[in-house]
Amino acid sequence: MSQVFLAAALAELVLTVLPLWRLASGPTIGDRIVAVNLVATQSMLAVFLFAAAAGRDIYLGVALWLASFSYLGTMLWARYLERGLL
Amino acid sequence: MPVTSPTAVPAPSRRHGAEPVFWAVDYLLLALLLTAAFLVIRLRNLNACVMALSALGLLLTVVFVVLGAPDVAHAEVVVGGVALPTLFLIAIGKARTEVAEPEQTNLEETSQSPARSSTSLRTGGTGAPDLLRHRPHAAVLSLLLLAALVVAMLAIPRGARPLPGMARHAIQVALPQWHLTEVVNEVVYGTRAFDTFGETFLLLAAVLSVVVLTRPREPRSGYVGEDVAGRQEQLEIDPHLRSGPDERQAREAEREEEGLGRGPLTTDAQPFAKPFPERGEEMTVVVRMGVRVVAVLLTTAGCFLVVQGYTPGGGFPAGAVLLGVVLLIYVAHGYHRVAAVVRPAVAETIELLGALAIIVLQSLGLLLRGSFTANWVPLAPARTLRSGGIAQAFSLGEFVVVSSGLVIVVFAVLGATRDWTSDDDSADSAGQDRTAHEGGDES
Amino acid sequence: MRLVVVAALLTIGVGFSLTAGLGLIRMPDVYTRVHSSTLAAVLGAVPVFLALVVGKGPISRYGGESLLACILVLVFAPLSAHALLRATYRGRVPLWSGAKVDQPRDRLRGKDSGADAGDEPDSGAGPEPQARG
Amino acid sequence: MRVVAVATWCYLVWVALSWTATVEFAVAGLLVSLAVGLALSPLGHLPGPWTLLRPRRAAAVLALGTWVLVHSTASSLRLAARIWTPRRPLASGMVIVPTRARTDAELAAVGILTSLVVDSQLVDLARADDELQFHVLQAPAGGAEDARRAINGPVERLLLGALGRREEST
Repeated sequence: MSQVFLAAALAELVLTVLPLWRLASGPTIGDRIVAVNLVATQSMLAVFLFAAAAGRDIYLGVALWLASFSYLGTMLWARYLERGLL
Repeated sequence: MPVTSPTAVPAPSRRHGAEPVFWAVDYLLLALLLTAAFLVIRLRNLNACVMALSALGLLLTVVFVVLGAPDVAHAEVVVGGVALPTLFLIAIGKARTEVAEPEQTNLEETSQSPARSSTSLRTGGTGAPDLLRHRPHAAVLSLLLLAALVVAMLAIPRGARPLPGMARHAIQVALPQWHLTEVVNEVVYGTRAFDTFGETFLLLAAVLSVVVLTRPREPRSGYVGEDVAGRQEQLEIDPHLRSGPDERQAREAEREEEGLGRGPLTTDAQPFAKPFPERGEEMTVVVRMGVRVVAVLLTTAGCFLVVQGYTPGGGFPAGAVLLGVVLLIYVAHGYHRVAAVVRPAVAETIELLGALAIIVLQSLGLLLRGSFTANWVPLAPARTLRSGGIAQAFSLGEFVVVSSGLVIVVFAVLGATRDWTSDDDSADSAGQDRTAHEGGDES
Repeated sequence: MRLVVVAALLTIGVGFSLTAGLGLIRMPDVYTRVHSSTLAAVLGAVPVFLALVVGKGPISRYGGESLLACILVLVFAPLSAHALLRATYRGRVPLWSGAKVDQPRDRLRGKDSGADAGDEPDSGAGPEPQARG
Repeated sequence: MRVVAVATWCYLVWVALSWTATVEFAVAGLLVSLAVGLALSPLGHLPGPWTLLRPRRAAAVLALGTWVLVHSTASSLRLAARIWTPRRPLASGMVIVPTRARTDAELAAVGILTSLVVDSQLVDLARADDELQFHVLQAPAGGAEDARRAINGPVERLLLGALGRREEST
């Protein structure tokens, strides 16, 4: 079971390469924000899966914050883009 | 099922023989981290750099988790994920006349007003190929850094290697002396409590300096928009205070640019496709309601983090989490929703009360047990909420200090305004003198 | 048996994460890319949470945190996408060339040419940036 | 009442986080929930979890959840197919649809649930005209009514049922 979780975590981490590419090349700011968001989603899943693989449920809290703060960041950006200041 | 807390076991190696290949995750993360860091340096657009920085923070969090340091990961996720980008965004927003990039302005339909030239959504032709034009010395430095990181990764204690003496001492002391199953918390709030004490007051000093630096000339009761709100009254009392025409014009232009104090509170009723800058203070109703739901969840989880101090967590990350919640509400509702709490009279009092509580707590150790930061509370059994004696109380005080301190810093910086008064000494003193002896200057 | 279910769910989740990442690369403009980001939140994350619940049991911290993270992601992802797209659209980032309709902009443009900007509802809020064309 | 509703939700979150059945945790959770309830209730009313105990509402919420689940999955599969075979036509577009949602909660729920169906993503809303602006991957043919039927019609019907508002025949 642990092997499966770890493999999935590894896969999720490998997949962050795709949004990182979009982060580097995305023509608009929105593209980059979406890319960071996807990095966060995939990191969160990786942490969840890693916690399951390592058998440490205390890691789970980190994943929760990882996701929610990345979305908060997106909303901060949206506010900043709409208003020109935060 | 009770919470399992594996850090109690000495060196619970996740790397010994039968375990799957965890090292692959390490190296993969290292590569990703380097990629993100490379982006931070090489991207030409300031906004994009900030975003790459938050991506770096996210990946760094995963690294900390994978290396078995959830405490650090907790701190990193809030500092790297929220506080840092927020402060950068505020800074860019405040200084945006300086950061406008010339190549952006000629791109389509984003150059209507100078206010937006830096917040324009087009980021110029900075594509991935541009990243590959590095200079040789940068490549050498990067390679050196890479080598250093590889060496560091190889030097990480593997499962079979003995722990350093400090770590062993902490592990030996944590459970018998403090009834704490979380060794890091024992170190932070127990063995090295004096360091944490110092750090807390260092933070307090930092908050104080930010408050001093961002304080405008006018007395204020809130952090954001106070100078605008009080300007009318101030002009009535003292018509000569803002006398220079240049200054008035500059302030007017700034206010125009920022759109403070105008427009409707809500953005719901605006017609579609009306271009920004947005004047409404709140975001749309969908965001507001969603945030209301999420805030409940996040606040409870944050409190859980501080209360349950025998697992990773405790005061610092929980305090930063609370900053996240406050920012969330601010983003969705605007300042007027948080103004009741986020104002100097309340936030600074809370912070000082937290600091006072910590001082009293630790000084009682000196009085009752003979040494500063000594435990004087009877210890509850391990893995209950009251285990750890004063460590838990210290953590709670830290939570208060950190949360209020971070909120103060962010909102003080957020509300900082530029002082358009000219730096010319003679003009400045003339302006001040005029308040003292009126009539004389009037002619 | 349980292992098979977990593996299947994880495969689905990782597969859709891959799809979302690929969509982020392949889609033509911001607006369509946001859709693929939401895809990652819906079909990329939820199966993984389900796999954790199946693999570790629902009455555990894995189950609890999975549930909370699930709620968070499912509420937060559309919310932040909405906020971001609103800012983007009002910032006049154009739809890609193959987009079929753009009703709000058509409406705005029709209003501009028809009534000659006389009935702009909010005038006096600074230099009003006019729509192009 | 408001405080109690928020606090009850908090307590449920607390239980889901801790999974520890001791008196100490129960009491601490109660205190924390009350504090959070007091702190967050000024943001506005939140219906308490006990309203889900009413059978009719529970059934309606269940129906809504099922609908969203099914359609979200279906549309996700469509999008995935589109991503893997880029030669398929992509007729994305911004459309404006009328909405029947009026209150804050209704609008928010409609916005979030329709956005979860990945074919359509809420972009903006204009409350004065009761209209929503969606970005859709398949721009529906026909007028605004057709678009409404395709995008937010079903969600609104189920949602207003769940919230107990009578169906106004249109």
